[in-house]
Amino acid sequence: MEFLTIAFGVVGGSLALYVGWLGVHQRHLARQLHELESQLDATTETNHSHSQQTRRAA
Amino acid sequence: MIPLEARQLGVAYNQRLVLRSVDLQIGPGEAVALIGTNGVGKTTLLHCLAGLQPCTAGEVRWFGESSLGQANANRSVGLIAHQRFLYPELTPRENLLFAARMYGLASPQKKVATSLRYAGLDEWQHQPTATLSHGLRQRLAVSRGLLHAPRIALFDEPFSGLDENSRQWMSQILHELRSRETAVCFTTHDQNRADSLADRVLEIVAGRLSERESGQSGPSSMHAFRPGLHPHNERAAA
Amino acid sequence: MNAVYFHLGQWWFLVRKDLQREYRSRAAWPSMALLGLLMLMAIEMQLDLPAALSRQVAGGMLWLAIFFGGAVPIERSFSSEQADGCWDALRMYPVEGATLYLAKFAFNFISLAILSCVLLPMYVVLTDAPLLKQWPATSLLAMLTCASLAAAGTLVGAIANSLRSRGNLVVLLLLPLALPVLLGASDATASLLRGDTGDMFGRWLQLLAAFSLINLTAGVLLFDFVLER
Amino acid sequence: MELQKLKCGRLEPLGGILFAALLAGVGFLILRVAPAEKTMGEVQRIVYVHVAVATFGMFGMLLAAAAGLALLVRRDQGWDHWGRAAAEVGWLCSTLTLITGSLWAHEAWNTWWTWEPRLTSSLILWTIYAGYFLLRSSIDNDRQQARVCAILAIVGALDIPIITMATRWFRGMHPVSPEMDPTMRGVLLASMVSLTCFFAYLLVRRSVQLQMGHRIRALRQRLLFEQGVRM
Repeated sequence: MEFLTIAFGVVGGSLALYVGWLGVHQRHLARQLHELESQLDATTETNHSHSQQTRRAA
Repeated sequence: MIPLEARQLGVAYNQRLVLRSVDLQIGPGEAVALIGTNGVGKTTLLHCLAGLQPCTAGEVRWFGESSLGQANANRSVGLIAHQRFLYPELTPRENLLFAARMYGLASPQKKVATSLRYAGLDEWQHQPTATLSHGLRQRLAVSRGLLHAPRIALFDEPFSGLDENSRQWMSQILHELRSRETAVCFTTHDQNRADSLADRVLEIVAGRLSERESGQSGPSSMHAFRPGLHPHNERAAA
Repeated sequence: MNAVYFHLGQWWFLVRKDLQREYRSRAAWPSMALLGLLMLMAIEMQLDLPAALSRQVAGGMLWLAIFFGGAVPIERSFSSEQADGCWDALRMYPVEGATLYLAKFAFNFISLAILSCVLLPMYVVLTDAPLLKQWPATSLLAMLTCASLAAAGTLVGAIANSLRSRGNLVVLLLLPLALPVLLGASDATASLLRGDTGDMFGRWLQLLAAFSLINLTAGVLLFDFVLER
Repeated sequence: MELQKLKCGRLEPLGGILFAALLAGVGFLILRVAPAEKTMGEVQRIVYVHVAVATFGMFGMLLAAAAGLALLVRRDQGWDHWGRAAAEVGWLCSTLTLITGSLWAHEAWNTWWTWEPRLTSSLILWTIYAGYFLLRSSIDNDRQQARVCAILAIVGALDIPIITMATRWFRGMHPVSPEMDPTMRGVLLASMVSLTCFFAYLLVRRSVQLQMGHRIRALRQRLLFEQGVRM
């Protein structure tokens, strides 16, 4: 019987490991994506106002 | 129809911006010189114009058609780059014959013979290219690049490392190309060489092209030689 | 019709250029033959099995030696183009990817054929296996194996060449793909040694022919994508 | 290939629960419902998982090749994520095939490895996957990496029929198709279907992740250009 436990343990364990890693990696990516999007809005923000000033100054 | 045109050309190498947005137009018979210190992206720009390297943003057009994945457009483009595009084991004559056959030129033997004579490589034509001197190899590379009479000619530092009469020969080549309505673009460090040979002289600074009237050989050539100062941090110093 | 002649001409001059360069620089073929010979000898030396068994095992080793020896010219046929930026020059010429692939295939096939001409007699000398008695069958087997290795090797060589990393990726990428070929060749050699060139031998030859045809078509169709940078 | 609209956040727990239940059900089927095989006894139960995992191992390479072909034809970078996700899940299954295969070999013929056709072809396929990911890691330019790996996947997939034939004739082994009574066949079918769906689900989630990674790199580049404009 212990053969089956080893076999199913290995298969189940590695699948669970992979699914777990997927979950963790997903959250990490989501956070990075969120950060970048807010950073990008900020820079386009400043660029926009920056170019307006130069237009007004010219 | 404009032979060579670049629209908002942008190139970024893994998070480093080399060219920001370059707009360039070269008409038939017009010669444009690109100057700029080392590593500012002159060679990258030339490779993009020649279609060797895909650009991250914007596009390159040859006679109005975009250069993306265009094999036959290569017949109209001639590139003479730092790398010689020559086979060291083959002799000059064999190198040119190979290029002529790849382009499928008519009567290749005759064309190669005249091209060799014109480049003054007659007595070296049967020895391996590896044994030729730097100047001779540069002449051979130029002859190979112009063998198929391209209508757009791109030169990367054509004058570097040449002796006096090779330089004369090079200038003569450029003049002849312009008389044959070829769009010429070459990069160089040498300011007065650029002024004497080109209609327009453009400088690459911080990834952008800025017009510079030819003949103004004043301060810019001086600070260009200040060792170690890269244009980016030059702004901080000025 | 003259378009075909044009492509054929281009193909021939590409092959001629490669052969000329190889003849003059003699960079790939000597080292390829030496590597193959060394592998073959190293294996023969340790095998003190009874004659029949050692022939069986050595049959497999012969093709392995041809594979590793053959990887040298396959890798060099592309890395030698990098020397003076000639790979970019080839991409600047109006040459079809398929022509370039078939030219490199021809060069690699010739190199592998030369290598097997060197290693097969040496194998017969070392194990006095009766291969040369049925030399038509042996040469057909050798030709098909070389064609398969060259077909897959040329595509993999071009892929490995377009990367910056200098490690010898060709062997690492080619061996998994070529394992069925090596399996087939060694099994066919074993049945050849047993003297029966019956159905099993014929089936292995069909498999090798199928492998080289598949890889040739894949190479011809996909080579343009390898050229793009 | 805008998959973000899938709103993976909401789908996550739903998918997870569904598949956990499905796998538990199949496990129950395999361990309890299926009759023990006459000669092999309990050990034979591993065959249900082994067959399912082996097929998806091979299927992964075919999917990667199909995605690669789509990438080359349509020049749309989105397909690269599908190709890579398929190859990754395929490699995982191929590894599991080898493990369960050698475990079974150890029980059935008490050697850790035999050159039995299916095991040999899985091993060869495993090395092709290894080559694929070696190639993935040695190119940094995204577009070239996608193109080159697509080509290797296609050549690898074309190799599969050759591999199966070669391994079958090798050593003259002729596959004996195990005669199974109906319940066993039913359980085999159930485990095949459910495991394939589970792997497909993993594949989709992994591909969505790769897409997010690609978007992050694109946003970083745009950020570079935006900051560049001001400098």
